[in-house]
Amino acid sequence: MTTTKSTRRRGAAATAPAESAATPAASTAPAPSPADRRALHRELLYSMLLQRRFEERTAEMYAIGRIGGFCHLYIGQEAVSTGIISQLRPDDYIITTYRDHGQALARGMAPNALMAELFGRIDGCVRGKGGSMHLFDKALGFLGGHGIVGGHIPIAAGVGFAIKYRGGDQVIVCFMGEAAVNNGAFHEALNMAGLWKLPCLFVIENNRYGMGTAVERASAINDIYKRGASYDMPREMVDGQDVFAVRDAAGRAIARARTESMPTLLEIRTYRFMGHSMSDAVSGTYRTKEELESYLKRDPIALLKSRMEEDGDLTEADWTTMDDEIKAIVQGSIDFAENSPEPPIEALFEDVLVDTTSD
Amino acid sequence: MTTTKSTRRRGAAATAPAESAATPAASTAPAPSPADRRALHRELLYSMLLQRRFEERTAEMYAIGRIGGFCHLYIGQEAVSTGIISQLRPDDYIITTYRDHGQALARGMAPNALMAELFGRIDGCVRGKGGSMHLFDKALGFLGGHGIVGGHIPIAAGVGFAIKYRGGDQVIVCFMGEAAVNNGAFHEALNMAGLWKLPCLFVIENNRYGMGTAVERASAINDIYKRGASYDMPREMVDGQDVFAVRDAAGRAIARARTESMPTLLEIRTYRFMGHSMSDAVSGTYRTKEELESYLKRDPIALLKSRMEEDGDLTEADWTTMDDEIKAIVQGSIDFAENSPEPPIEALFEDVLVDTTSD
Amino acid sequence: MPVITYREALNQALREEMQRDDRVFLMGEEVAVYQGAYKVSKGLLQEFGEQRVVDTPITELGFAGVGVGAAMVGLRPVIEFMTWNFALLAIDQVVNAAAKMLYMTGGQFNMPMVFRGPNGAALQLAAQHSQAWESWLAHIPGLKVVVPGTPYDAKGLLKAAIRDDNPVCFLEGEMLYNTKGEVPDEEYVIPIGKADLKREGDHVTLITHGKMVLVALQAADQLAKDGIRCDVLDLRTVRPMDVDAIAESVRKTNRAVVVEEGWELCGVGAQVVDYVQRTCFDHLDAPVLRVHQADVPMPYAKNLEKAAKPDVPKTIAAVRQVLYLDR
Amino acid sequence: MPVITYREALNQALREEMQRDDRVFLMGEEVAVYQGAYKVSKGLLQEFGEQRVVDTPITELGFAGVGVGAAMVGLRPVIEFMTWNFALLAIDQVVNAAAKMLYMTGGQFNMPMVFRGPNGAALQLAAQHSQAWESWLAHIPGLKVVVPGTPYDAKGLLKAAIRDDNPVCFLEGEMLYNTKGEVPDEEYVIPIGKADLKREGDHVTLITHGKMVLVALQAADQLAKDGIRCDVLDLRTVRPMDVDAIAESVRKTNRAVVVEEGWELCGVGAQVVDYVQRTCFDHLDAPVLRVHQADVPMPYAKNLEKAAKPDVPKTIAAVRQVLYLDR
Ligand SMILES: Cc1ncc(C[n+]2csc(CCOP(=O)(O)OP(=O)(O)O)c2C)c(N)n1
Ligand SMILES: Cc1ncc(C[n+]2csc(CCOP(=O)(O)OP(=O)(O)O)c2C)c(N)n1
Ligand SMILES: [Mg+2]
Ligand SMILES: [Mg+2]
Repeated sequence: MTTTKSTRRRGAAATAPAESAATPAASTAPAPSPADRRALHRELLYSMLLQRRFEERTAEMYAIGRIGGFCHLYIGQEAVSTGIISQLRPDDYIITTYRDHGQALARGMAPNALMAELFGRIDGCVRGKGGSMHLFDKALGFLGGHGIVGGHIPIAAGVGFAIKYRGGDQVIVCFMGEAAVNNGAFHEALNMAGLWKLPCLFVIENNRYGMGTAVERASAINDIYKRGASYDMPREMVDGQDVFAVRDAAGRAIARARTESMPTLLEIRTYRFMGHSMSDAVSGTYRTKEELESYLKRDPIALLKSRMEEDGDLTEADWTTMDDEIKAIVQGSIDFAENSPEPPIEALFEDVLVDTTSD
Repeated sequence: MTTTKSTRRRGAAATAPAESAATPAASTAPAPSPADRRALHRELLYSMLLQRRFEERTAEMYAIGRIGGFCHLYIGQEAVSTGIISQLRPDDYIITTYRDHGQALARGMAPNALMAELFGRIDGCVRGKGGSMHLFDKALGFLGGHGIVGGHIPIAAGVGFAIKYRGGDQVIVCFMGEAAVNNGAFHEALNMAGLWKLPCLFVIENNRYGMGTAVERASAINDIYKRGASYDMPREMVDGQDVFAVRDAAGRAIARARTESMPTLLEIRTYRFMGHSMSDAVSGTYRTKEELESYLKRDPIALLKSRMEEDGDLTEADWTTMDDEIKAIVQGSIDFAENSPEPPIEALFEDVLVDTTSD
Repeated sequence: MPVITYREALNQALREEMQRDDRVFLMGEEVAVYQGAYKVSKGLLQEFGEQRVVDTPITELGFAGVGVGAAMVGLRPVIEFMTWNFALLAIDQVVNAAAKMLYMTGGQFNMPMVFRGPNGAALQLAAQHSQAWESWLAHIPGLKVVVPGTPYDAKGLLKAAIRDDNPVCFLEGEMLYNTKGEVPDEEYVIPIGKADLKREGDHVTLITHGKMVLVALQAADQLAKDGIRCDVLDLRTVRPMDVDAIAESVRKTNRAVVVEEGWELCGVGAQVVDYVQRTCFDHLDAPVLRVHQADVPMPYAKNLEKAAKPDVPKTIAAVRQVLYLDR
Repeated sequence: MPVITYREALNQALREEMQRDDRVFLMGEEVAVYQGAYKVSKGLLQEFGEQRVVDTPITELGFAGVGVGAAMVGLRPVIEFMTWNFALLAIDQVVNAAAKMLYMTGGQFNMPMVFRGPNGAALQLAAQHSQAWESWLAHIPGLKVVVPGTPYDAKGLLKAAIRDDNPVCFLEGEMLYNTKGEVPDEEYVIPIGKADLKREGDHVTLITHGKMVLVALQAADQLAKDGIRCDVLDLRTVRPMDVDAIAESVRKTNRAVVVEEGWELCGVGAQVVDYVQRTCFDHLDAPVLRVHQADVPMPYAKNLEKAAKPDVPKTIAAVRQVLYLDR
């Protein structure tokens, strides 16, 4: 049974909320040893590239009907998941939306379990019950995978509440799209998190569009991070194509949450390179080819790759080795998923209720 | 049929939002002629005193069982209703909460119809169907009387939308308690009003408590008007015991709405002199007698009365005459309500659906 | 007669009613620039402009309330929920504002508005995106609840819903949008509250609505091969429900099966059973049986989803059972 | 045995379970400083502190979600809705998060939490504050829905609900809080899902739950004076429903009347009728009748409200009708 400690500082005087980065903050990464740096940067690159290659194949598998339902790709936003999650401890928590492949992989979900889930097979991370939008992994503190826009934000506050209730120093990161901030659930959750000083990091992945609606057609203000002011919450805008900028901002916010139980609102400016979901054209109705192309120039993986090349941390051979390794892993996940059986029909009636109590 | 004019300036460049009154704005009423001033001030006094006397008798009638259900008194806040509503045109709209007697009277609802409604009689403003929380009067543009905290705020935005849709220059005033601002409905509505520049005046009657919860235990920030910044909306804090201060701020906001279709958020600091509803003690559990007494010193009616006395606009005899007249009207409303029949039983099944169409 | 899709039929209804009455406007997520998440509003922004075809932020509660406010002062909003799944967030406005406004105001403010969008499961959208809400909505006095199953009904009933001075919940089907049927060129309006006997038979009555109309008709086709003749009664509206039509058919066939998309407990089917046993007690030769979704949240896996959904084989099995052909 | 109120019984259950397990906490509007809008949580703040008895802003959607999050990581939240009327704002969290979490996560995350508060009409609270929601909640797989009618059941079932590892919706009655009954000093827990035969008779079965248990018992008392003997079956839980107990009683009496507080269409009563006609088809001597709220939003005027509510005379009339004593 959990022991309750009264370490929640409800109503405690807040440290003055910071508002920073009227223009996206540039990277201020400290200088580690070259070997450490190299190892770290390779790790970041690996994480991002795994997401990219995994989703490229996901799109293929969708096209041939192996994957069904809604499927939202993360391609273009990988620096956000990797930058944030690389700063977490294993016992921290993550919660996100239906656009969840990237964060799941960045957190270490097995590609096999993920692909099998997309295929709707019994070895999927949730036994084929959830599909693309509902990835969960309890062992990783990966709390989903939610399909109702805004719905997971109060849940994140609840996890923050529980952390404080138990007197722990874990942190919960809540990823959301920029369109979710207009929803009442965002407001109610952030007000409570600000009021009760919960150890939450709210990450807005501002990829400019909620489906076909540009941010300025949905939000009364364009600098979304400024909404943190209403919740007495430190807030910051960050360049989401620069994994180092993301990492830095995440580091500051996570430290604040861990040591001061202070929530933070990060607006991370990024872009999705694909359509909203598989049925949405990459450009056309609501965004131009030119706009897309201008953003493609700031591919987060390409940016990191050239930075590493400049630093002498990555040769073309290194790259190819890593890429081949990842591609093999992804192919392996497809093979694994193909061979995983469909759930048995009895599973239909499983997991509706448990028959346990706290006795 | 309504003619649609395209005067909505969606996405039009907003005038720079003003944030004012870090301390409540004092009155800056211009100087009219003494006779005009006297007439206006008597009107304001009359309006406020009618609300006060009406509700004092309402409390009595509740105590002897003539009125049932929930009943929320407005006593102490009369400068807000009167100050705002005295600036409206007859074709403007008002919408409010369950704490609605004050605004209804200030808008000119007949005391007879109001008291009969509280009594649940057929001559009530809504035929005995609504009671205290659901006062409506279509002819006065009085759109209720709503019982779900926050629920009426999007409805107000909808009225603003309709005004703009029709190309009119009316204004909708939406009254709410300070506890409603934490609700998702507030956020969603204000974002749309700010985004679409709707002619809405959102009036927060900050009486310090939502039931037994003090504002600082419910809202992450104490200066609630600052939330307007998230919605690109001019915002102001106002002394709610000073009817002139309220009138001035209302005048500015209404002009902005009427001529520029610009919404405003006003936080009006006031206090309720009675309990939350009839079952709630005036002080005790959540607020002290001392606090109450300190606020009672700033009774909005007493403040206006002494101002008028100072100005030589009101003698003791004038006051007594006015008070007697009002008391007689209120007594008349009680007699009227007593004599009004209960609704016929057939009324139970009336007003569920209409059988008309637009043909 | 022209054959068009259910989607086109809805689009025509919206276009015609917006042409007819400039108080009618369409509001919701992605209805304008994107041309509708399911393209039901295709071309309307271009024809009617951004004032009358309005994209909203993702604020179901908020824009449902905007619709209520606009209706209070005389406009005739059509509020689109991208799907009815998301309408749970707005249900307070539907129930506590729209459905009760006329009553609470003693008849002063009617609510000439429509809430519409796709309802129920599509394909592999999993638990949060695959729910049929007509049973909930039918529970609420003050609403009308329309659930058309064919392009013809969709058009005629949407026009009726937009002209109705009451709040109408209009439930479409993502899986129906591409289905085709005959729709006349001439204007027509179908009265709300009237069931439609889609097929005549005398052995058993299939009572159904919405997406399940097609399932029931297919089941009836197959049963006909075994000489079993079904009345297929399409309710079309589940509030009010056409009790007379139900009773008339069951008194003829003496047996009934109710087929619905949603869950069992307190479903529309339960209400139909209640009406049937009250009005046809002495006529019934067998208990009324029901076909519905399995009593579980919708799973993602294709095979489980199929097993969860009501379908033709399950309907046939129920019919054979009420005929005591199988046990 | 001590005689205490329903309110005290609930208070005892909360206190005992909070003492027993420090993962249990109570959260909602006015539960702490104000001691509960209806004083159900009286004294709990003083005993357990502000960490475990938590006042929230007026954010039903938000704090219901906070409960879901806390439950995901192992706490056992008791979320109080000041009334279930306001829970409409939170219903997305109840349905789309709490009820589906176990399923969507393939069994990884159970939801050991309770949503509780008063349900249904009190006195003259009018349309927006007088609604009974058990029929909606019973529709949803993944929930348990408990509706106790007596102090004894309230205490034993709330303790069971708090210990249950599933999301339980617990519906109380403002009009019940002051009612009294025997509650033993010793600890006891009542299993969720079991109906209770509150009175035995052999002429007719009254099937009911929640606030209507008292109404049914009073009706049975009065009917007894005319020699009419009723089984009064209190469902206590409407999801899952105790179908066996229903069938057993109706097979004995051959007649049934269902009494419920809420609206007719797709109500709990409709579901009971469905079960009865399926399980007791050959035993029924009359159609099952239902007593429920008039199909209108609740009016304020005292006389109209009384006319709208199900009550003893309406119940007696229905019983006499199924006995063919009146027509
Ligand atoms: C409450 C709700 N309304 C609508 C939808 C449909 N929908 C799914 S994603 C989406 C856009 C969300 O945009 P954003 O929050 O910016 O996230 P992104 O997809 O860009 O990652 C919409 C409208 C939904 N899932 N939930
Ligand atoms: C959604 C909802 N939750 C809870 C309630 C119960 N309730 C009624 S009034 C009230 C307090 C509101 O406070 P505030 O907004 O400050 O207005 P005031 O009563 O002070 O005028 C509460 C909690 C309600 N009516 N609606
Ligand atoms: Mg986005
Ligand atoms: Mg207040």
